[in-house]
Order: sequence, then structure tokens, then C-alpha cells
Amino acid sequence: MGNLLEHMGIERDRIHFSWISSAEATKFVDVVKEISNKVRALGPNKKLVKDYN
Amino acid sequence: MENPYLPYPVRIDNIEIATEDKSLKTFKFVFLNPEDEKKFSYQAGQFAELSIPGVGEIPIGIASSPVEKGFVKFTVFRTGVVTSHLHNMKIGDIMGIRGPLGNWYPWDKLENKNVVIIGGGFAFTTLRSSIIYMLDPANRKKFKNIDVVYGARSPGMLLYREELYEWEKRDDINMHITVDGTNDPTWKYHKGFVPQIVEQNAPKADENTYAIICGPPIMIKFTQPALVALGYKEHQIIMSLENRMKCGIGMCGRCNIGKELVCKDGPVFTLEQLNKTPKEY
Amino acid sequence: MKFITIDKKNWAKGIEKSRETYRLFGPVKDKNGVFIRTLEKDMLPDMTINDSIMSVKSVLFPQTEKILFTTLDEAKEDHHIMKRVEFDSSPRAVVGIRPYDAKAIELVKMNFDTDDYRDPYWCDAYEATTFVGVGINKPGPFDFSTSAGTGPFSESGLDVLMADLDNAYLAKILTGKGEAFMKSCGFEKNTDEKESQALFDILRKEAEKNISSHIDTGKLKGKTVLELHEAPFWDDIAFACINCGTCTFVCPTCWCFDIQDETKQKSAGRFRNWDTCMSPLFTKHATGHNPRDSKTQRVRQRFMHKLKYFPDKYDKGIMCVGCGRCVKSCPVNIDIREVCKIMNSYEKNN
Amino acid sequence: MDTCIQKIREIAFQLLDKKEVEKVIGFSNGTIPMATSPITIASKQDTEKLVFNSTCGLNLANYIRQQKGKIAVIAKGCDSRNIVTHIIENQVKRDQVYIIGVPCNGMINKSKIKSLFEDEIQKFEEDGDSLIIESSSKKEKLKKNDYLRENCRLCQHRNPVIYDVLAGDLVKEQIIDVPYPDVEKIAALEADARWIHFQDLTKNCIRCYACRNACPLCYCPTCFVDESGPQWVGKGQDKTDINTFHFLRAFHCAGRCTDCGACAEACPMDINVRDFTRKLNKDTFDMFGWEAGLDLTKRPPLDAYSPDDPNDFIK
Repeated sequence: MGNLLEHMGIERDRIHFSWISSAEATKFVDVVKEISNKVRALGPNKKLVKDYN
Repeated sequence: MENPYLPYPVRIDNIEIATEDKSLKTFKFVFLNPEDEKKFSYQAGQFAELSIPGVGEIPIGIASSPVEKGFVKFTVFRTGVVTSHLHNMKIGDIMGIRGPLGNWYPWDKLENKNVVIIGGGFAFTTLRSSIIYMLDPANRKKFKNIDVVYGARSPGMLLYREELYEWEKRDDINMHITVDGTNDPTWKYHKGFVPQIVEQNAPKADENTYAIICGPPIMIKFTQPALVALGYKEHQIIMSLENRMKCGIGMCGRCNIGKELVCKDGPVFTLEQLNKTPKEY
Repeated sequence: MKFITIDKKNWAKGIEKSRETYRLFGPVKDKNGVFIRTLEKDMLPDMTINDSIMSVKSVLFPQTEKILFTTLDEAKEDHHIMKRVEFDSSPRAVVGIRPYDAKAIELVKMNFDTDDYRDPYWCDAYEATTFVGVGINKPGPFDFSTSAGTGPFSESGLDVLMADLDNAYLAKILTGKGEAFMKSCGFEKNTDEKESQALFDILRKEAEKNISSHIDTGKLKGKTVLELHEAPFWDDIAFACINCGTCTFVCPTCWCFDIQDETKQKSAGRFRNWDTCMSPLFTKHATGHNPRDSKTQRVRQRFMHKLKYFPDKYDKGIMCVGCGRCVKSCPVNIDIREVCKIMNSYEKNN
Repeated sequence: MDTCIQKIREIAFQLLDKKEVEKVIGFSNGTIPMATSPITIASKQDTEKLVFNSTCGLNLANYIRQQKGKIAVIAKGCDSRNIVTHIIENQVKRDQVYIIGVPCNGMINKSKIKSLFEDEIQKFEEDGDSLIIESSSKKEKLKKNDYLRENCRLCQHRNPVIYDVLAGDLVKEQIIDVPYPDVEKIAALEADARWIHFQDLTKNCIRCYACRNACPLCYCPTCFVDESGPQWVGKGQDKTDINTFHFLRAFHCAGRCTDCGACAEACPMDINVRDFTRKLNKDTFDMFGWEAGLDLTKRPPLDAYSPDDPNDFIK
């Protein structure tokens, strides 16, 4: 799915898949930190956003 | 002519749980602009689109009666997206009502006639509206005998229970209330399915007797033969249909049965009319 | 009746001039075919092609149209009170519309402008629009318009009908709206009425002669709805159908729509979108019950509506103008001409 | 392919005559040039209606679900692979379908041929390897191989992979050195250019869903675009909703798509929706060595867990 989004021109770092057990709290925190840093670096997303009008 | 898609703004004035399983609630609405109430002048049997901005619209039969002023009432079964949302709304919330829509029970034709009202489950809303209308002191003398057969699964599933029991006590209306079954030892009305109660209790047809049926398809299916057995002709059996609707004004095209549009040419049809159209309802 | 000749050398200039008054729409070539689009600056309508993939209906009835809006912000006084989206009532003109598409608009008008209700979105757009048509000199092989109540030079629904005379257009002014449009282009060179009409008649006859495809609807009226509805042929007709709805979207006379609400943050909008009777969702009740659950029922609905319900209801002929778009676009080649033949020739006891 | 038509008709006749199947699903001649229409034949007298030629671009596997009794179906290479997928996904049982395999030389690209003509095509004939096409203004004789659909040009499974009987001699399979040139071409673009490519690709989409409905893989009782409780995708012409539909439709076909081309064939707007699915086909091939519908015994890769899954999200 990530590959297809990337193929469509959506930055790869905007989507993230992870396998985290409910017991792996620290892993969850780390992953979320990692994602938010990556997305922050990319700036606001302009693709696949609804116009609504 | 105003924009028929534009709902009148209303405020939810009261919400009552209508059945014991809480799947039905009765909503009382008051118009934000008093002059809209006049524009929303309706007859028993019509419906309206309840319109929740950002969620959608649903066509619902009007449960209040033209003789009740100052508010409109709808009893809504929780089933889809809009009805679920509506069930979670609170007194004081603002939404919209678009209507009145569709035709109504043929009150002109029913004058000086015996009227038998047959309802099942939660399809009793426009029938309630009709009964209140007919029992209104100004109207009661326009009709001869009034019989009502109304059934639900259990006593707690009957709509408008208080009113039913009140009507039961009156002598100008013959009530035949029934439930599919109950363990309540104090239950003093009928037990049994509607078609069976109709067969046993409804008056035999003469040319001055008309039956109005509203209920789930299975009830209608078995009530028809019961009425035929009592001598009712196709044109004496009046039914109210439901189909998926969107516009409510005969334009969006989905609710047709043959060339008739349920939203505009209906929802009230006689069996005679229905027998000439495809059974796509 | 007034006739005007337009030298093709002046065409582009005149169209440009009309933009001072009108928003223009017309056929435009795109990579996937010809579409009816807004003509942006310097774009001219393509007057040469016989047919566009999509019809002109979208000018009055966009595939998606916001009809109402409101705010959900309870801090605002008018929250949850819906209002009509502001309507651009400035004049618009569709230039290069084919005569059968104009006829289709007349048919669709019967749905949107009734004694009981007037659809303000469609009707206001209709009133703002001038339809400038061009006759089809060489109708294609799938054009059966003459047997569907219109034709390559049919005038109904048009404000101006033009004829393409190689280096000039001859325009027949049919309404005041049409006259105003021509005036706004600066096209005012009158020509002899009798001669021009004679020329139109010749062109029309020539074009009609070229039409090779016909349908016969004569016997439909005499059959009952139930007779046709219960006829045994529907399963065979519907077998190939994939229920895509292409036929309804390309059809100039299909008007069915859906109403959907959407929200973004605190604002809510009510939209109407084209819908199609080919979709199971079209009639599905909230309870899950669906009166037209099977593909056969839906295919039957489409043809019964066009060829039986509509003619019975309005007594104005069939709800088809013979443009042939659905015949060409159907992925599985379900052909309304064939279906019409089957329906028209069906005898119950055979 | 004339001999193959005769053979198909004979087989169909025999099957119906001996009541081995209830009906035969195949193609019949269309009412306009370059059109054929799926048809079901229930009586042996009607087997003459069956045809097969290079305009039979739809996938008949789409028509075999929810049929009563045993049916026979005519299957090209790609159709047969979708039948395999159907069997794996429990949409039909193997003993419910009698597969009349038709080795295939490729289907023609109708829109490419149409674009050669200014006016409407009035006549289409196929004669061996050549196509004779006429409009009111001109006549063209084309070499079929120059006008194949892209998926047929790149096809490596022209012969049915599963069948009960063959209606023609097996053909030589093509060996394609670069099986995904189209995907690579897009991949070589910058991200923004790729985005623009897909925006442009779908801009004329009218959301008729012909691509979905022509696809044998799309058999969900309620498609995600139709689901209303909760609603996943807006129903209007917003380009984001349109792209969401195309993107997710493709994704639902990942590891299942045989690139039969029915989606693009059915599109009334000539949108090559395969640009979406092909990327996933390439990925499943590169990552899992997988091509859909070749093996009755294997589940598609996105439907199975393997400890050596190459995806990086399991770490």
C-alpha cells in the first residue's frame, strides 16, 4: 500500500505500518515519535485532500 | 414557489422513548419561525423529510395530527445513519423538516364511511395521526364506525400506549389491540397476529367500509387475504408504502413503482392501483 | 423567422465578444474524447464533431452540485439552519449543442419543472442558459434520433439552430434569447428568410436520409405496464450487464440523482450527485430490503422507464432522443435499439 | 480463429445436448462494430450464437459466480487465471465449472483503432492476423499485432492455465524481458510528476464503476465506496474521492489481479486504470515472486502469512 501511494506521488514517509503488541508500550511511543518527526519534516500534505465545495 | 430542498428550521422540543427496547423514539419539534408552521400545513397520512445538516435526510410519516397545533411529532425507528444520529440528539438541538410531502389518506372519500384502521409494529405513526384527526370533535361526525386493529410483538412494543388505552375506553371507536404474545397476566386485550385478529374482529365489508393498512410487508401480505375474505374489494383497501427516497418531491427517480412515484403520487395507494403496478416496494 | 449568416472568419471574434455577456460552454476535445466543458478564454467550441461522450446535461445539472450549506458551530446564531448556495444567474450559453441534446433538455424539464414543485437549481440554470445548436450534416451510424422524436436539424429546445455551410454558418434565430446571443457576438447580417429556410430544408432532408438506424416504438403504448414488466425476455437482456451505470451517465435524458451531506470541520454541505438506477444502492431500504435487488430488475427499470413509464406518464414520446451514446459506451454492448425492438414486438401469448 | 469458433460451438452443443451443464457462458456478436457481448446459452440450438474473436476483451470469470448448477465457460488465459482465483477464494467450486479453454493471441485495443478515424467505424472484420476496418470516409487494413491491448502485448499466459477441454491448439507463450515498462516509466518520474500523472489519468472519471464491475475480483456484496454506515468515501466528483476509489480498488486487487484488462476495456472514458493495478502486480512479483491465478493450491501473498515476508513493518 505504501508502495502504491508512493507510486502515485504521495511521500513514502506519510504512511507507516507497524506491528506492535499491546504490551509493547515503549515501542509504540518510539514509533509514534518517529512518524511525527518524519511527517513534520515533510510539511503539510497537499495531495489527496478534499476541496469541499 | 420556494426552494423545495430547503428545510424549515426546527428545535427538538421533547424526546420520548416509545418502545421498551428503545429502538423507537418520538420527537416533538417546534418551528423556529412560527410562520413556517402555517406553511407546513398537512393532512393525516403525509410524511416529511427530517433533515439533519451534515448527516442527511430521512422520510418519516407525520405522527402528529393536523388538529394538534404548535408542534409536529415523528416516531423514528433507529436503523440507518441518520436515524442513529437523530436518536443521539438532545432536546434543544436545531435541525430541519422538509414537507409536508406525498399524498394522504383519502379523507374526502372516507366521509360518511366506516373506517377500519389496521396497523402493525412501528408503522402506526400516520395511523395515530389519522385516529386523532377522526376523533377530533369537529370531525368525528364525518365518519361512521371506526375500528382499529393494532398489534405489536409485546405490550411494551406498542406505540402510543397511553393513547391506545384511552381510546379503548371510548365508545365512539372500537379498539382491537393485540400482541403476538405476552407473559403479563394482567394483559386484558387480544393475543395473536394482526391478520388473525382482523379476520375475527374487523367488520365485514359493505360498500361503505374502507380499510387502511400500514405495517410490515409480512403483515400486509397476510392481512390482504383476511380482508378479501371479509368482502373488501381492491378499491376499499388503502395502503401506505415505503421506498427509499431522497428528494421527496418526485424528482430524484428512485422510489418509483412503474410510473407512480411513491414520494409524490403516494405513499397512499389503493390495492386496486397497486395491482396495476410492478411490485417494486 | 430571422436568419443570419456568419462568415467563419468572424466566428472566433464573435464568440470572444459574447464573453462580455455570457459564460460559454461547448464541446471540447480532450485526450479521452469530446466533452462539454466551460470554454475558458480563447477556447472555441468544437463545431465539427458529431458527438460528445457526455451530453450537455451537465451544464444545467452538474454531476456534483452543492445545494445547501450551513454551519455546525453552535456559537454562530444561524447554526444548523440550511441555506441555498449562492447561484450565479449570469447568462450562460452552450454553443455547438447537438439538436438531440436540446430535445433531451426539454424532456428533462418535465421532471424538474412541474405543477407541484420547481427544482430551483435546474430551472434557474435553464433560464440563464441560451442553447445555440448546430445541425448534424452527416449523422453517424448510431444516430437514431429521427425515430426518437427529434433529428439532426430538430429545433425543439434550441434558441438558435445553425447550419454548417463550409465557410459560413447560417443561423436560424428561434427565440428572443437566441437573438440576444447573436447580437452579443455582433452577428447581425440578415439573409433572406425564404431562401434560408429552403436551404435548411435541403440540409435537413439530406441529413435525415443519412440516418441508417431506426427504432419502432409504435406498439409500446398499447401494452400494459405489467405485461411488459412480467415479460420473459428481461433475464436474457440483462445477463451481460455489469450494472456500471455508464448508460445513465452518458444519457442526456437520465436525470436521477442522490442527495448526500458532507462536513468539513464546522461546516456542512448538502450535495446532489448524479445517481443511477443500475446501482443496487439506488433503491435499497435502510432495513436492507431492496425492491430492485437483482440486476434483471434494475436493467428492466431503466428500459421500462425510458420506453414505457415515461411515455405513459407524460404522453410526450419516449425518454430517449436517439443520440446513440449508451449504445457506443456500454462495455457489454446492451443496445437500447434491440431492447426496444424486443419490447415493441412482444406479444404476451406468443 | 474461425476454427476455434466452430470448436467452441461444437463443444457447447455437446455439453448441452448431453445435459452435462445447465448453460454455457460465452460471447455473442455485438450490435455495433468491434463489440461482443457476454451471453448465456441454455439450449443447444442457440450455440450458433457463440463467437470468439479479438474483440472479446471482457473477462468471463466475472459471470460465473452465483450460478445454479454446473456451467461451462469459455476462458482465455487471463479468464482461466481468474477462475483459479475464484476457486481459491471459494467463489466457485472446481466441479461446478466446465472450462472451455481458448488459447489466445491477444485482444485488440479498440480505442486505439477508433482514434485512427475521424468518424465512426461502421465495419470491422478480422481475417487471420489482419483487421479490416471501415468508416464512411476510409478503409484501413491493420496488422492485429500492432493494435493489441497493452496487457495482451505484455501477456505471458496466453494459454489457459486450467481447462477441461481446449477449443484450439496451444499457442506459444511470449517471453517478455521487461514485463512492466509502463510501471517503470511512471516510477522514473519525480514524486510531483507522478502525482500529476495520476491526477491527469483520472480527471475524466465519472465514477460509473465500470472498472470495478467488469472486474472478476470485485465481488464484495457491498463495495467500500457504496458502504454508508459508516461512509468511507464521498460520493461526489471531488477528485480526492475519485482518487481514493481508484487507489483502494486497485489495492483490493493486490496479488489477485491477472491484468486481464477488463477494467480498462470497460471504461467509457478510456482511462487506463491499470496504471494503478500494474504497480501492485509488479510489487507482488518482485517481493513474492507471485503471479495471480496460476496455482490452485496457493493462497495469494496478501492472504497468507510467511515468516520471511519481505515487508519492513514487521520488525
